[in-house]
Amino acid sequence: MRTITIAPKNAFRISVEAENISTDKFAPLTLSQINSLVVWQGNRQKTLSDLFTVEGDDAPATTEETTIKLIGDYSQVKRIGEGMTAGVVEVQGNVGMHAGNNMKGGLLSIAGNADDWLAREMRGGKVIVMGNAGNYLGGGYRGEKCGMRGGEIEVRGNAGAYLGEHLCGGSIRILGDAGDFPGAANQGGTIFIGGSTYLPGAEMSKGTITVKGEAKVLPSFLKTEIVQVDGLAFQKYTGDNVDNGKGELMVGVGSS
Amino acid sequence: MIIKGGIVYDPANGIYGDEMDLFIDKGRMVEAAKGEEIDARGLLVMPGGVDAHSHIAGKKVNTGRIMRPDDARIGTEPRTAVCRPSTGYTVPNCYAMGYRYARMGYTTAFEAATPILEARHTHEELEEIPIIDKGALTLFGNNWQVMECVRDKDLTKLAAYVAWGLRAAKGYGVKIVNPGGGEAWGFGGNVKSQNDIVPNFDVTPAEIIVGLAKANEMLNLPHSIHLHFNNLGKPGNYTTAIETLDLLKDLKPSRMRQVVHVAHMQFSAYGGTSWRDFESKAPAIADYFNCHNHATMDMGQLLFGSATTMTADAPLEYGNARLTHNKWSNHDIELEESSGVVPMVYNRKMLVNAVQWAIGLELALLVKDPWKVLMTTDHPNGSPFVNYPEVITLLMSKPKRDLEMATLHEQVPKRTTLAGMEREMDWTDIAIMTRAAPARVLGLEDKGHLGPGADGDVSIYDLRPEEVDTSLDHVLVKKALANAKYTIKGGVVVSKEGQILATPPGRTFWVDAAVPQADTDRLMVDLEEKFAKYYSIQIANYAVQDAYLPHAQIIRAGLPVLSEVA
Amino acid sequence: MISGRTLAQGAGCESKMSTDFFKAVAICHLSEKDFKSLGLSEGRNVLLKNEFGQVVLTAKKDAGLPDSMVFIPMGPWANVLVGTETGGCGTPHFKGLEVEVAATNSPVLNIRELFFGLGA
Amino acid sequence: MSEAIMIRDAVCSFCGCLCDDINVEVEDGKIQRVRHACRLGSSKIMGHARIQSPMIRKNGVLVAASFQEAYDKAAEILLAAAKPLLYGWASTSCEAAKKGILLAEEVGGVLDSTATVCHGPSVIGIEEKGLPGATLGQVKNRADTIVFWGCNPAEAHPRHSLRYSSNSCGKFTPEGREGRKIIVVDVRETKTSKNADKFIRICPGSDYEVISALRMLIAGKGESVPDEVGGVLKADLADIAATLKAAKFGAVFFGLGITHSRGRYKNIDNALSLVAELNSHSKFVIMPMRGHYNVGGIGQVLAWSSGYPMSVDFTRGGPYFNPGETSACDLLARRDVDAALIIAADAVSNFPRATAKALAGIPVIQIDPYENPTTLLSDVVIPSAIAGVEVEGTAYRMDGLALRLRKMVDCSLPSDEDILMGILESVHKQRQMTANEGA
Repeated sequence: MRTITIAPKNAFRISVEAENISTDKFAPLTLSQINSLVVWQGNRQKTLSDLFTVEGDDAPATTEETTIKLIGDYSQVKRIGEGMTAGVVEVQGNVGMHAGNNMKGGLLSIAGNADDWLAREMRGGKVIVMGNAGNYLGGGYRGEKCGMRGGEIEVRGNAGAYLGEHLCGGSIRILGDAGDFPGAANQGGTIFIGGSTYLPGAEMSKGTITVKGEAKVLPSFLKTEIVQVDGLAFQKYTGDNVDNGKGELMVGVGSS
Repeated sequence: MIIKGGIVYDPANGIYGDEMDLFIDKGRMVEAAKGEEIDARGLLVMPGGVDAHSHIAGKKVNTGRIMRPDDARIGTEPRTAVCRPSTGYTVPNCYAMGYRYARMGYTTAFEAATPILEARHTHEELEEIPIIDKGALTLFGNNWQVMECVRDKDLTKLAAYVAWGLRAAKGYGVKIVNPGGGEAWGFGGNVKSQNDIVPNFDVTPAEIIVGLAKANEMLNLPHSIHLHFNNLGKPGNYTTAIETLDLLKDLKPSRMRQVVHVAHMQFSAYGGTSWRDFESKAPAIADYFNCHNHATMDMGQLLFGSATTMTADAPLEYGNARLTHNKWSNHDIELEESSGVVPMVYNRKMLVNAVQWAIGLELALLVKDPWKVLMTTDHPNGSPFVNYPEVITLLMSKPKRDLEMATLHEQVPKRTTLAGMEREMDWTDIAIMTRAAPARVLGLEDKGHLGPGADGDVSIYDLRPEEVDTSLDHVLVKKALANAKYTIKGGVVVSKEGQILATPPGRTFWVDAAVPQADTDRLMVDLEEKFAKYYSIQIANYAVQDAYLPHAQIIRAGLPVLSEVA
Repeated sequence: MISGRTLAQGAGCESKMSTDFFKAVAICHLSEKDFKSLGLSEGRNVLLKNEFGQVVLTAKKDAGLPDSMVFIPMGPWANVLVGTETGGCGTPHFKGLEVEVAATNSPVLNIRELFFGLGA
Repeated sequence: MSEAIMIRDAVCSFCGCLCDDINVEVEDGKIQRVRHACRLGSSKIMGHARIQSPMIRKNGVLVAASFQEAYDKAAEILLAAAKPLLYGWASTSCEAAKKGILLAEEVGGVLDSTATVCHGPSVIGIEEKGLPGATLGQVKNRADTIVFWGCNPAEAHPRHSLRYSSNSCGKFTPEGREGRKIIVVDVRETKTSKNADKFIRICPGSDYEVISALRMLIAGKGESVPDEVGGVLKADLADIAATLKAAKFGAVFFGLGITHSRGRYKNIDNALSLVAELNSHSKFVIMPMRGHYNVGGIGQVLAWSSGYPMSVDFTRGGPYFNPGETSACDLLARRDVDAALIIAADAVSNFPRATAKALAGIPVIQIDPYENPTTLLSDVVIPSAIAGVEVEGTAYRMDGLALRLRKMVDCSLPSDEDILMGILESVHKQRQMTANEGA
């Protein structure tokens, strides 16, 4: 197992785009090659070593055997772990936008909070956030028909608005509250929200959304039966009937 | 400039693969010249490509961009010392259009559909497309003034209006799209045949088409009417196509060219009564073209993958959107037209798409005379224009077609005749379909050939026609066609091996047709009333100002011939 | 709280430093009932407060407003009460904000006073 | 005294209506009288107090400078920035926009328009569903049913109703207002709602639910719709649904009431679906009521230049677009820009207070004819001639129609286009100098 540890040299005022911080990119490279990978800060093209210290084993390894540890504040660093297929990226603090973009495998774990667009268009692998996640968690790009297609996301805190927009597969589990419109246009993914939310499942055609807390439900959902899951009572709805959707929405009983 | 030792295909001048030197001076082909030498020894040399039907500029195209950021992100190329940034695949930004045409060896492309009212926008975009020469066809088929003239059988007033409209739009020719259907769409309807009455206007699509064709010939316009049939895109529509063509067979062209050019024939060569029993009627259409000489067509080839459909046929687009449950933009233009935009993905395993793919190829291969068939994909309706090398290699290689066929829905051989087709086109056929014929069909005298006086637009490919087996080496051929070794535009090397070296602005062609003042005077009475009562802008602000065409190339037509006729 | 365009705001938006613009925009519309229950009279001011800021505006009766809703012409005074959050789509919430409203004797700040300390 | 000249059929450059029937009387190089324009247009064309000279801030105070000094200082600021924001563009010509995009590419900046604080959500909605629209004349000639949703044209677009919508007359609408049904949906009564046949008051932030309920009713699936949605009785919604379905030609105009409220682009997304579905029953179109006269134009120019209509990030050379990330308010709120050029817009007034505050911490270049709160915290101020009054150019109406703006009077100040070219040339010059020093 090869572990590479990265830390920012300074705090970033202007955000940094670092899609090269990924297990796939690091795996075949020596440390000095990793040091010279390109990152961008605004319109300035820089190398990784301009902005970060890089330490760890020098010898290349397979992607599966590569672990990247990110120490310090990455809340202004975007696109970490983009497209990774295996291995582990471990963020010990907060992470910026678009972490785990188009991720296909491996593990991305974030000890702090994640900014917007975490795991956009994810296809596989696993993402765990100990803190909160921003908007568009597991969403798609603007104008696309498909967001996340596979894999697993777990957020221990709260999530922002539009989580799982255009979800086409995979599962998202939020232990806290979720912002407005979770699972909009869901086409087959699974969402669990431990807390409360607002207008879940707008225009969903397939898939399941479970809300343990309270949820304002759209007038285009059809109330069906009360079901028991793990000893808890849920009101079941089907919808979104504006599009003759066949999605399932379950909301903890006791809410509106 | 001297282009040395190329194997030249210039069918308009009877040159079919001769080894020769070419000379360019002051942007034009000449008999002899000095200067920069380009080594083209043994390489394929043709005139710069000409695209006679492509949606490259205007409201529709920009609507496609605005509703498709998902498409824009696909083709992102950063700015360079020479180039502005590129984006998009089916709906590229203006810069990408110029660069991508030039890389393929194309130097001219015509926007296929512009309403007069929105022509200012079209010219803003055309001017922003670098390198290539351009023009825009003007929509007349659902125009109130046109329908009223046709209803009143006032042909001279109609001709005066066409001339006025072309001048107002700085347009090149007469485009007709689903005549009458666009007006009916103003209240959500359509016409079902060329003989239906257009609601509120008491004319039929057939009368509109014939009227505009006659006006077109009265005005001696360089291009013929350019027609998108009624019922386009619907099963069984081949009868509409043949019956409509038959309406025009006895008309005399005013120039040595067709009387009607049929846009994207593939979409109007459908048999069957529904999508279930949908089948190719390409043989019947090809038969008609083989037996008649008044019509030309462009293929409108469909390729698998992503496309963005955009057309003035708005009811068709509404149907597309409902059928595919996709995003839908519509845009009606007061007193003139309607239009729509719907993204599309064509799938080789979908029988309908696979049959459509085959129909385009059948048409091109079954029509015997390549001068009658232009190679297009109706960009970006059938596929984006960057895929022309795919279409060309499909036409040139039976093995390639067989490879493709093997991946399609298994019913394709039963619903089309493509499987049995042995014909493989040669470089002469291709040079005609992509250069000589589009120029002749459009009436562009200085395009599509390499004779003295022609524009100095030349494409040179890294292919040795005397060595390469275009049937077996289709992979190699496709690659070479995608990035010309040299593209020369007006005597300047604009692209070399895929790299853009220079971005001179292209010209915009438009046609100024003179008509008797008395006809215009009669016309203005009608128009002033229309602007006072119905248009949402003043007549003073209607016509495209000269400021929008800093590189205009005006082609004169009209009056002298009118008086001869009289 | 709702903010939006008005004729007077539009007519003045190219002379923002003028008193006309101040008069047109530094105002707060309230329903007749709210106006009365806050003990207001013409020319009196109200203090509006929420998590993002506070601003004093001249109170104005508006028969078209439902109770518990205030309307402020769009512009710098209304924007004191608007937060930076855009929900990930670029546009802040200029409408539908919760604010506390109370009558006040404090003066309405003019445009220079409003931005005092913000400038370079 | 020279003789008065009458300029006829000029285009008004105030709001997205772009009324093109304005007559202006000019005498002694000054505009004396404006005819046909509304109060907003007249006010703009008659003019206001102007910034007289370029200014550069020195020791905290703006002092007069030459144009060249201002261009050089602006170029210096932009070149020093790793991520400059070039914001505004709604109240200037497309010709200026083209130069602005070139400048943004050249300095590797982010270009955003005021759409980001008005119809930005509409753009995102259109990216989801497309826009079934029409030119305004189509509405004038055909519409028998018009819905104004969350907009108040009587105050924001005063001549809209007479020229294009509720009160206009056309070929199939000779009776004008008498022959039309007008529905207004809003959270409060407005001057527009007073002209309506039916006013539907909804609870703030409930647009999405109300539209979903309407979609259900229109599709004949009304049984499951609750008795009240968003403060509106089901019976009233059913009534509206029936009216919409019975229309021969319907038009929906929507404004900031729907884009600025909870749900934002999802509200538009849903309204676009509603209109698409209505077309299975009757002809229907929908269009945003664009505020600034050319906010549509910058969107068009940016789309054909970069592929995207707003919020375009050129920092890495290839355009990148993602409102919420590359949009002006977010970049400022996150302190993720280090310089700003504000042109033809007053960002300080129109952004949330805390967002505006971020501008105080970075160098700001202002290009504008008028002094406004943005001037108060600018480091370089460059006064410009007014497009559509003092300079020709192109603007796009709210329905996407391009019109040619006229020049009515002379102005000694340079146009926005000239100023941007001046800055661009200075950028090239300073780059060249740096390169020479390096060599």
